[in-house]
Amino acid sequence: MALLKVEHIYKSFGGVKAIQDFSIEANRGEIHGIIGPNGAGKTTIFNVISGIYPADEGKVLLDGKDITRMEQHLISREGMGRTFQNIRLFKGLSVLDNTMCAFDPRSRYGVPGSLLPLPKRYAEEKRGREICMGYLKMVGLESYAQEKPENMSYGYRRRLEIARALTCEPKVLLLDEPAAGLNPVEVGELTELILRLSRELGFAILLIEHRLELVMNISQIIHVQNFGKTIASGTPGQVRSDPGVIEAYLGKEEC
Amino acid sequence: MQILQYVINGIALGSVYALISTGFSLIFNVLKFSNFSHGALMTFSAFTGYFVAAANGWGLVPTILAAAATGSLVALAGEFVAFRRILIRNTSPIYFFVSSITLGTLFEGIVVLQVGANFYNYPRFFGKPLKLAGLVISQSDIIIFCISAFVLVVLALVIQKTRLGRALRSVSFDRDTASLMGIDVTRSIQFAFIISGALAGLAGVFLGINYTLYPTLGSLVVKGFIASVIGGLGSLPGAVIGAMLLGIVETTLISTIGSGYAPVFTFLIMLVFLLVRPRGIAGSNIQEKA
Amino acid sequence: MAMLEVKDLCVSYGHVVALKHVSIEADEGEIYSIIGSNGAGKTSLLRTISGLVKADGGYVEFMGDRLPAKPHQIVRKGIVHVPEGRRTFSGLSIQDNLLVGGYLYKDLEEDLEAQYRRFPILRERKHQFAGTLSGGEQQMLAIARGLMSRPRIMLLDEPSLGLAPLIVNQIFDLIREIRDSGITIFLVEQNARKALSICDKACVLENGMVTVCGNGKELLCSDVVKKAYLGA
Amino acid sequence: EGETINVGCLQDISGPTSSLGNMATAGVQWAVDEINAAGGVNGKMINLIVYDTKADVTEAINAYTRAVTSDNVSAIVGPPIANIALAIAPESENNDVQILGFAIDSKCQIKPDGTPYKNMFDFQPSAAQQATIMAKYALKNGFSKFGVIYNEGNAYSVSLQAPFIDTVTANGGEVAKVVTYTSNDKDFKTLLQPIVSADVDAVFVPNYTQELILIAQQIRALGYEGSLICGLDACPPFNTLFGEDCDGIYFINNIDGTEANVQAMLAAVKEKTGIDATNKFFLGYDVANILKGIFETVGTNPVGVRNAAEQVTNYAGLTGNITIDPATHMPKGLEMVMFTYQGTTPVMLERYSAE
Amino acid sequence: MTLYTHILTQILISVVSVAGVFVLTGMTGMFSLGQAAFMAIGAYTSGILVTKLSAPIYLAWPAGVVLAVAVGFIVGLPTVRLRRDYISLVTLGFGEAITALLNRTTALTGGASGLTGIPKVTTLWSALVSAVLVITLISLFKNSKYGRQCIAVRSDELAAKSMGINVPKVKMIAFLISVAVTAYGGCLYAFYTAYVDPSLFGWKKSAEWVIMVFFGGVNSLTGSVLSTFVLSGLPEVLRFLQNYRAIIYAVLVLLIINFKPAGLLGEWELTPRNLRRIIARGRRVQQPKGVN
Ligand SMILES: Nc1ncnc2c1ncn2[C@@H]1O[C@H](COP(=O)(O)OP(=O)(O)OP(=O)(O)O)[C@@H](O)[C@H]1O
Ligand SMILES: Nc1ncnc2c1ncn2[C@@H]1O[C@H](COP(=O)(O)OP(=O)(O)OP(=O)(O)O)[C@@H](O)[C@H]1O
Ligand SMILES: [Mg+2]
Ligand SMILES: [Mg+2]
Repeated sequence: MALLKVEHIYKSFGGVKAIQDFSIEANRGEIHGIIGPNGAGKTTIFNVISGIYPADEGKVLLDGKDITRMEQHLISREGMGRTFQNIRLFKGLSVLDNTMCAFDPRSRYGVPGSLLPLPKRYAEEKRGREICMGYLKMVGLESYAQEKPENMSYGYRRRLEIARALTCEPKVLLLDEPAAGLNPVEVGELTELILRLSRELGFAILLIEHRLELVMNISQIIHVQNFGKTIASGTPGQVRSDPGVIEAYLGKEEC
Repeated sequence: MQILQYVINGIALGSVYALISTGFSLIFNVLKFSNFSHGALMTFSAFTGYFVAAANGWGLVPTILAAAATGSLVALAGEFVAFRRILIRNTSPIYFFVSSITLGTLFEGIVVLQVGANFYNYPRFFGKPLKLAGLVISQSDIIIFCISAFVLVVLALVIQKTRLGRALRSVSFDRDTASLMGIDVTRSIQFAFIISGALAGLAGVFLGINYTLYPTLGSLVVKGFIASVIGGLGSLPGAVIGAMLLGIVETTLISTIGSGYAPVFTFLIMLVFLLVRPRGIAGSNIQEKA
Repeated sequence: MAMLEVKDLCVSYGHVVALKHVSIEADEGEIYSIIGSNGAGKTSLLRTISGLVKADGGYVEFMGDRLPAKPHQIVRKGIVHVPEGRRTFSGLSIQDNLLVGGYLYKDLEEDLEAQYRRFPILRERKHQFAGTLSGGEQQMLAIARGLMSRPRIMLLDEPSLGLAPLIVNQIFDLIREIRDSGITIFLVEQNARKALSICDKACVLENGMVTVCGNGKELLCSDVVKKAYLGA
Repeated sequence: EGETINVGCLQDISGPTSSLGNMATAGVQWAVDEINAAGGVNGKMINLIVYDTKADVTEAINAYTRAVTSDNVSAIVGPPIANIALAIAPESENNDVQILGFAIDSKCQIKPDGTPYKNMFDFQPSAAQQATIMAKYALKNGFSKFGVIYNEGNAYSVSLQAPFIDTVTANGGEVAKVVTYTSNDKDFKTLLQPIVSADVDAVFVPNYTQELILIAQQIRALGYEGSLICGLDACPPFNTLFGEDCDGIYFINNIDGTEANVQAMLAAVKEKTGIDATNKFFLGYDVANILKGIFETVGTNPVGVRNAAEQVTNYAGLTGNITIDPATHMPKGLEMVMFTYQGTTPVMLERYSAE
Repeated sequence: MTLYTHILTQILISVVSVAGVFVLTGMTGMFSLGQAAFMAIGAYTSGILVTKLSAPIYLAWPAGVVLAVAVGFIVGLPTVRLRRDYISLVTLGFGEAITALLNRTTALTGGASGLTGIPKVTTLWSALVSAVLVITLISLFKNSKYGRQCIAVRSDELAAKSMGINVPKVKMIAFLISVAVTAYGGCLYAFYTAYVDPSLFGWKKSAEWVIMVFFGGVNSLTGSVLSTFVLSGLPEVLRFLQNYRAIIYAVLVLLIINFKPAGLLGEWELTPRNLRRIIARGRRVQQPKGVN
């Protein structure tokens, strides 16, 4: 049974057919790339999978469970972590607290616990902090734990987004252009990071990316979207030499 | 016949609310905050209109002009003392809330200081009400209706079609970026305040004509708020439709269940409305895109 | 005389220092590329030039004159900034976004037409709200909007961010084309290889300081740059 | 022990009812000036301390506490507004300082158990008495079918309507339509419509002046040509504020402007301060003088002051002959004066007592 | 009782209500203009139970709080799903509705003449204990996971949802806690002044509380408490200025907004630990300056 199974989803906005018949199956430890021209509907796929938009048609199964019509926060709790193309961090919270927020839904104390000084609560807070610091360390932000994200540069904020998504302890991680705004060296580091995450944490990763050096190096399978449709899917090598993909997306020139 | 009369009364009431809610919505539209000082501004300019023009025996038009001019100027001053720095700092909405409420207190305080807490009555500007086939329509209601219709149309045209209007709208989304387009953000905001102030003055005078002038006259602005929620926050056509609807609903409620429970039912209607159609009547709903 | 001269610029946000004594100059009609890692201060430099951020020290001169203080006055001089992260007016239609871009001018028919020709997707969607465009579409809109104000200098902050490779190439072609039409360009790019290969001059910003300066080809071959920014 | 007697004057100096409060304060001040000019009370000067309640209950309690705990006043000339008096009443049980006011709602003076609050007094006819006077007068003068419109958000308005309706129905009249509104209402046309359609002889309008003006204007706009019967609030300066002829508007007053000593006072006040004194001025003036008499006979001991206040009998004030009923702390059988307008000139009709 | 204990008691009662508003406005960024109406529900319910049904206080007060929370739940239901601007306007309508109801139901509430005969139970000490208790509870809440989530929701609802935060629930919890606390403040108030009338609970009162929260520093509970003392005490101190009071008050708040935008304390809390830190360092903790 695949960890994430997306079956024939459709989504349109008014006249814009953003997704037409998209399917994917991703297993533990796999990294799937999704590429395609701008406006092809890649982000929309993520938005549908993570429950921001309801799908017009089709089904999304996470670890065998139908999550198509579930509420967004429940989908996340089922094990769906994501980052945003336009960074969306929580202003007013420190870097650590940003990640803590993603841990909180799993933290095991309720309203009484949050109003009273129960030992349980402190234990849980401590556990959460340790977990979060672990993820921050993973993305290299451990020394920025008390910083304000709005004071950080673009690249650091991207990393924080990843750390926050990891804190959701996802089974499936959706990364929407994580390398945007990184320089090639940093992209190299990110490549390492994603590979390590995939190895150590063993989730399935869906990766939208325009930086081919990243996506081509780490994906097992790449799906190419154009005008909402999947025009090709296969190994990086296959995709790269597909004439349709070259015409629609890659262009003649090598990157 | 009775029912028709109630509808007429409702529309008359709605036109006053519309004048209030358009001025309020304009600022909401541009700056995305509820300007709670709008009410006190209405009072302030209505009183100025009274003392500058009406009390000297001048007619309706000079009174309106004086009030509108005062409204604009005072709104401009208000923008400077209460909002300028917050706008520059790009801070959270609570600042606007606090600033505008405080500014309202200030305006009201000044009015009380100058005129005491007494109430005043504008001279009769209008003749006897018109009687038409058993229906009674007061002349001031007709004039108010025409003026609010006119103002709305002009305003909508300016906002939608002109260069200035576009600039205003872009400022309403992202001030920094708007300034990168060569727009003088401060000017644009001042412009919005001037217009909204003039509307406040106009509304103030008509409220005064209908309901006498007193320092807390501005609390009628609450009706404008409710109207703009019903119509869709920040939408100018919505503000007018909402106001008319509120006027008619209120008169209907008053004539059926009486005035006592009317606010309760108005509230319940608003609640149901928000459940069924959260964006209001004319509010657009852009689905947020991640 | 240089067209734009940045002299000894210092910028800080509260206690965070973003730029330390940065001096650079660019001549008319050239592409000046700025590279550097995350947080180096590239964006801060552009934001200071365009007036969004006040400098603590130093100044910027345009054609020998100090720039005015406010962003909208600076735009009038012909310096336009296409900001990082697109910043399109989400609730305005594409057409309105473009028209706002040309706010300073009355007669925009031709400019509009030119942008639509350049980015046909924008014409197709001209009544769609900008906020609902895809990331890349928004990026195109942002650049087109910048061009609407008929600039003499364009500050481009990561214009290829989030664009498909095909479009990235087009954008770099476009940048060259814009340069050839006489507009000076300040280009901040993470795609350092591309940026250096099309630029005339370049500098490297590290921790708010200029460490290396030179023409594009030189930097492209420099070992330091190669190691740190090209990932070779 | 000191050379002066502190007297508090707790009034709405600002806020919507401030015209009443200011007028009452002016009356008290006038009396105090007279008393001090004449050598004070047993040689001691009266020091009047004015407290602004801002027509706000919380403010009023603060001001009251300040008066009794920190300024050590010997008595307070109290608020003219029922809600304020109601708020202070329970608080006043904790000490012995007397509050001599003119809140006509009997709840201000009488506890729910029927006994009076020990320190609360009223020196003008109670709401029930005033309403009865108006009802009886109206019936006597040939009105029989009434409409009533009152503000249910205002204690004064509420306290007048019930006794009026009771008196009318008990004496063979008919109340055809009763409508209520709230303080937020400004547009009365829809409310008034049924009253106008009911074709009544007169409409009872026990409301504050400002609302009265709106109601009068709007009911006339609806084509109503019958009479309006109003309380104290249609007293001048209503006529100048109304802006139209006030024919057909009836009201009661504490004073009779045709009486010689009232006229003399009006003229003196006008000359010295430029104010056109109204009934609240005279109420304040009378209470201050009653207080002076009490101080002169029993001194400033609060308990003594209370006993003396309960014993006030036949005090001949400008607002009538005042006799306090110890069981209610309100006057017995005090007369009021019925008025109407001709054009904008008030015309006195007759003196009238509820009994 | 002296004037000072009287004023202090009143301020402490306000502190309770302002602490309630802090949860809503300070933490979650929602403004309620009907908060005073919830205070009214607490005050009237407990007052009526005691005066009309002779219920004991230990039942009447909780009943007031519970009823307010129940009503709050109904009001909150549609609002927590909406954009934040709406809550202020919805609660405004709610406040009007409550005032109208109180005026209407004369038999029960005394209508416009107010509810009289409430026993005077609240003392300086009970007000003090209540205030301390409420502040402790809320500061615990602020530092709990819900406190964090409130801020996350304030900053970006969509991202919060994607991180598994149940946004309407978090908003509702914050709203109900603030309603409960304010309603409790209402009980304290009613049993202190022994008299309540509907005019006490208008939207101006709610707005005043929001201003107090802001004045102290949007994210600082101790700041809110401090500013309640300053701003409630101020009118008393300025009593001699009569009509100028309102103006001075307004000017003061505007000055703070313009020149000390983060409020008195900003996001800083006046905790013993922080205090010790200052003393140790011998200087104030620095607020980062506002940018551009
Ligand atoms: N909420 C919405 N309303 C209307 N149209 C939308 C909405 N969301 C997306 N679209 C449209 O759907 C199409 C697909 O958008 P999407 O963001 O998925 O593209 P993308 O593949 O992620 O592109 P990019 O690589 O540029 O980010 C676009 O044309 C966009 O304009
Ligand atoms: N608004 C701000 N407040 C405080 N600090 C800021 C702010 N903006 C930027 N900084 C800080 O200034 C420094 C320079 O940031 P800048 O955004 O200029 O970097 P950059 O070179 O553009 O990085 P990137 O490539 O990631 O976009 C960083 O340390 C950043 O944390
Ligand atoms: Mg995308
Ligand atoms: Mg940058």
